[in-house]
Amino acid sequence: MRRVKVLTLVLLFAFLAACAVQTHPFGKPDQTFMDDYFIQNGQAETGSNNIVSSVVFDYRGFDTLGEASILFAAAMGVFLVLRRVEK
Amino acid sequence: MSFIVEHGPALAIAVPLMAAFATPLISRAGGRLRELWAVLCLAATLVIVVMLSMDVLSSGVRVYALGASIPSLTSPGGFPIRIVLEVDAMSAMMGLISVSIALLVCIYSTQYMKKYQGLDKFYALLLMITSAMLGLVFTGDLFNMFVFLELLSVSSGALVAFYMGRGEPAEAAFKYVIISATGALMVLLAVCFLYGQYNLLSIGALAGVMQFTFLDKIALVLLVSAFALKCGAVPLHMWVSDAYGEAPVPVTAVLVVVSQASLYALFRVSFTLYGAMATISVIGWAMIILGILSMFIGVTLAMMQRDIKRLMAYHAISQTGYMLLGVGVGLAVIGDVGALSSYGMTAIEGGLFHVINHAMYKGLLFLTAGAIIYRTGTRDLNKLGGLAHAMPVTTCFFIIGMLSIAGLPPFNGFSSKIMIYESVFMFSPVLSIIAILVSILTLASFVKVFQSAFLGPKRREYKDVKEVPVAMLIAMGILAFFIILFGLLPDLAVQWLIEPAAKALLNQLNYVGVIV
Amino acid sequence: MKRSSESGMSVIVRTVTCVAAIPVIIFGLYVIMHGHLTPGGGFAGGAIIATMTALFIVAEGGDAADRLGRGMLLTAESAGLVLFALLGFLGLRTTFFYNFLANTGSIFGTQVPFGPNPGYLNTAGVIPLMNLVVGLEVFAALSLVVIFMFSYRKEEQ
Amino acid sequence: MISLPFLAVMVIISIGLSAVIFRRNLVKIVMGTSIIASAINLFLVSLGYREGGVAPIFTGAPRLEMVLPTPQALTLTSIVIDLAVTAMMLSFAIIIYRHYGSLDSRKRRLRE
Repeated sequence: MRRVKVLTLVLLFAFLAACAVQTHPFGKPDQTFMDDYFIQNGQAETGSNNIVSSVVFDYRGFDTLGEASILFAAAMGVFLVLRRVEK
Repeated sequence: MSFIVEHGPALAIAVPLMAAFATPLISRAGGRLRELWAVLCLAATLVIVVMLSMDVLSSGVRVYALGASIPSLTSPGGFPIRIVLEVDAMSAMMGLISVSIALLVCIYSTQYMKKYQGLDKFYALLLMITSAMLGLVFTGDLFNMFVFLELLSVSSGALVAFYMGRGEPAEAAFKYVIISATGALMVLLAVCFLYGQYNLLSIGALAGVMQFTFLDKIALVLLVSAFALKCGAVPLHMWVSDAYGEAPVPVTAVLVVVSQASLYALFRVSFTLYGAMATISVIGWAMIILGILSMFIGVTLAMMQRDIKRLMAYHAISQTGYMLLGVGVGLAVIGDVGALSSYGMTAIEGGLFHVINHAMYKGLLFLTAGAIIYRTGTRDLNKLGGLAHAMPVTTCFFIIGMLSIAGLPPFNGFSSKIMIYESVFMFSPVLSIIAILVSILTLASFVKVFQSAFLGPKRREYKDVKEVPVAMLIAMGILAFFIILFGLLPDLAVQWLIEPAAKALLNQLNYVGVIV
Repeated sequence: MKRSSESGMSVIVRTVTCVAAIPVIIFGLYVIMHGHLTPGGGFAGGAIIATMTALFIVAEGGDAADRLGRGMLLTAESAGLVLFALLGFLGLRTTFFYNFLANTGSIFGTQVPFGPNPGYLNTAGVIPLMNLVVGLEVFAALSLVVIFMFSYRKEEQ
Repeated sequence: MISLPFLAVMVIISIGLSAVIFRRNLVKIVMGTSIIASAINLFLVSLGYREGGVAPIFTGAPRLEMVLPTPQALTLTSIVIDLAVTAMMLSFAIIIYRHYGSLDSRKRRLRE
């Protein structure tokens, strides 16, 4: 059993490591045109100094709406699951 | 009018989301108002989606760049920088079926869930599931797809555990959420790989520049297995029976559509994102194998069940196999133009038609099971019997659903299954024979349910049982009406809805072209 | 040591918690309001303020979880999200989630030229407003989750 | 060329996966998914690193060479999502513990 576990893990790691080797060298992304657009035009288009903020709330604001609603859904879910038991 | 159509993709997602956020506030004013609010908001969403679909079916793909200065400005610098929603005929079809089922389920729940506490959260989460399904099918952005996938699993996982007075629902929900979360993380890893290479997140733009390197293939494997996990195909089906069996009945009916939505994501990824890959037919073969396994193992496991909802859950797995088989055959011959036009196209159409039909008859069957549970309070088939005298209308609906799932004419299950049988027979007769065999087994299994629940002498403990309230009957009746309509006039659906959807799925260049 | 689990920790801890509350909340508000200028934003700031809830419950004991206004927090959460979605809807004259305040010269509408600058608060259009409502929502949601997990523990006994 | 940060991320993902697959304790399974999620966040951020880049914030920025902002935004989103999912799963674990008196997925049936 233990041998199976170790073997599975080694295989998984080999698979993932192959992916890591194929990825571009650290610190030198292949293509950066989309992010360069944000850095060049973010300040002028949204007026925000923090480009991450302008991506989160303006360029990809819809993701943030989805993310906030996931938090809402989780709060509702915890509320629902841990509500008092009606006896 | 044109305003709604123009902003349709965003409104369809945002209206139910907004309604969900407001539900806890509205329910301060009373239970009736809250239910009215949920039904009205879903109806408004349905209207928006219908108008949007009519526009999409008549005038082609509609794109919507969120936050841009005009909605159609998707790529100002030659590449998309904002999240782009992209609705083609395929998305419109899935959107229509998701919202319709959600609306009917909401009407049904106004009666069914009446006696429970915590309903404001129930309706908020139901609205949120609707919105997440629409987001998943309308989005044209991979990361956005991940966000909506997670929203879907969190909100439906919470609803699976609605009956927290017992341990099993929490167990089922834990299993469901852990599996969905792992699947979603696989999607996120795939998004990382694609983003790291191409610095893009939009599906259309990525499909246009994809080089099919080693990492892209890894990403494809991750995406396909994640969505197969989420739609409950067989080697990865362990969550389905628990989650479907333990959730409240209305939630189960919605979960069926949730699985279809992830099936949509699977098709979208393999047809659109990787459609230009030379070896994509391998994925088609994988779908065929998954489909055959799901069909056969699902129905075999279903034969052994005594719990009516678990039995139907295993049948849901088995029916998912038909869709995978149909679309998989189409994908396996996608490079071969002759084969595609002679039977591949019909196979895809059959698979997609089965998606709609499955959502309808499986929804109807689960709702009738809910009607039985509502009146008798048990899910055990051995304890049921003789209900046909007390609940004649429900019995009729059950018969309609049963004959439809078994693929008998003149119901809608027949019209899609015949398309699958015919086209798959030209591809490989063995597969077609297995599919027909599974249908027969399905019929046998449901006849057993029918016999033990509805026929036989009237039992003493159920002498007070009577027909369910009107709201539940309305929801079931509308589904039954459409099942018969699509069974009698299949051309209507195929011509107006299915054929454009199949063409949209195959026409990858069009999807890419409107983005860049 | 029954006292520590049921009715909170010693007077020293409780007093320090009350004193610490003010700077923590002010820091959270700072992070929220400067989200468009410095690292941080609604999510980080909301989480910082919500730690105050957890700290309060730990210091005051499990009973305190019941005293915190759940209804109010639920309302705050819903209201925050409704306002967030509303800010998206307000952009509908052009598109959903359009930044309709940026570069207009009105509130939060000062134009910013490209390049490093010391940071001006009155910029970035709807982004500060969104940070604010998201901060409210995150604070309320995280507080609710913490409160529910605490009060459920208490019911077991 | 092997990039050490990416390899480290893959090691962390393997650790998380091993917890999810082999552990029986529900809380440890939840921890496993959290570890995977954190590792993927790390992967995203390190994908967007540019040599010599500073944080993409113009307030008092020392120079104009900046790291990529999109991965950071995506990471922000995915952290909150992971938080929500973890809260959800822990509350299920609480309910399961209450009903079965154990968090072990093998022993849970014994108490009935």
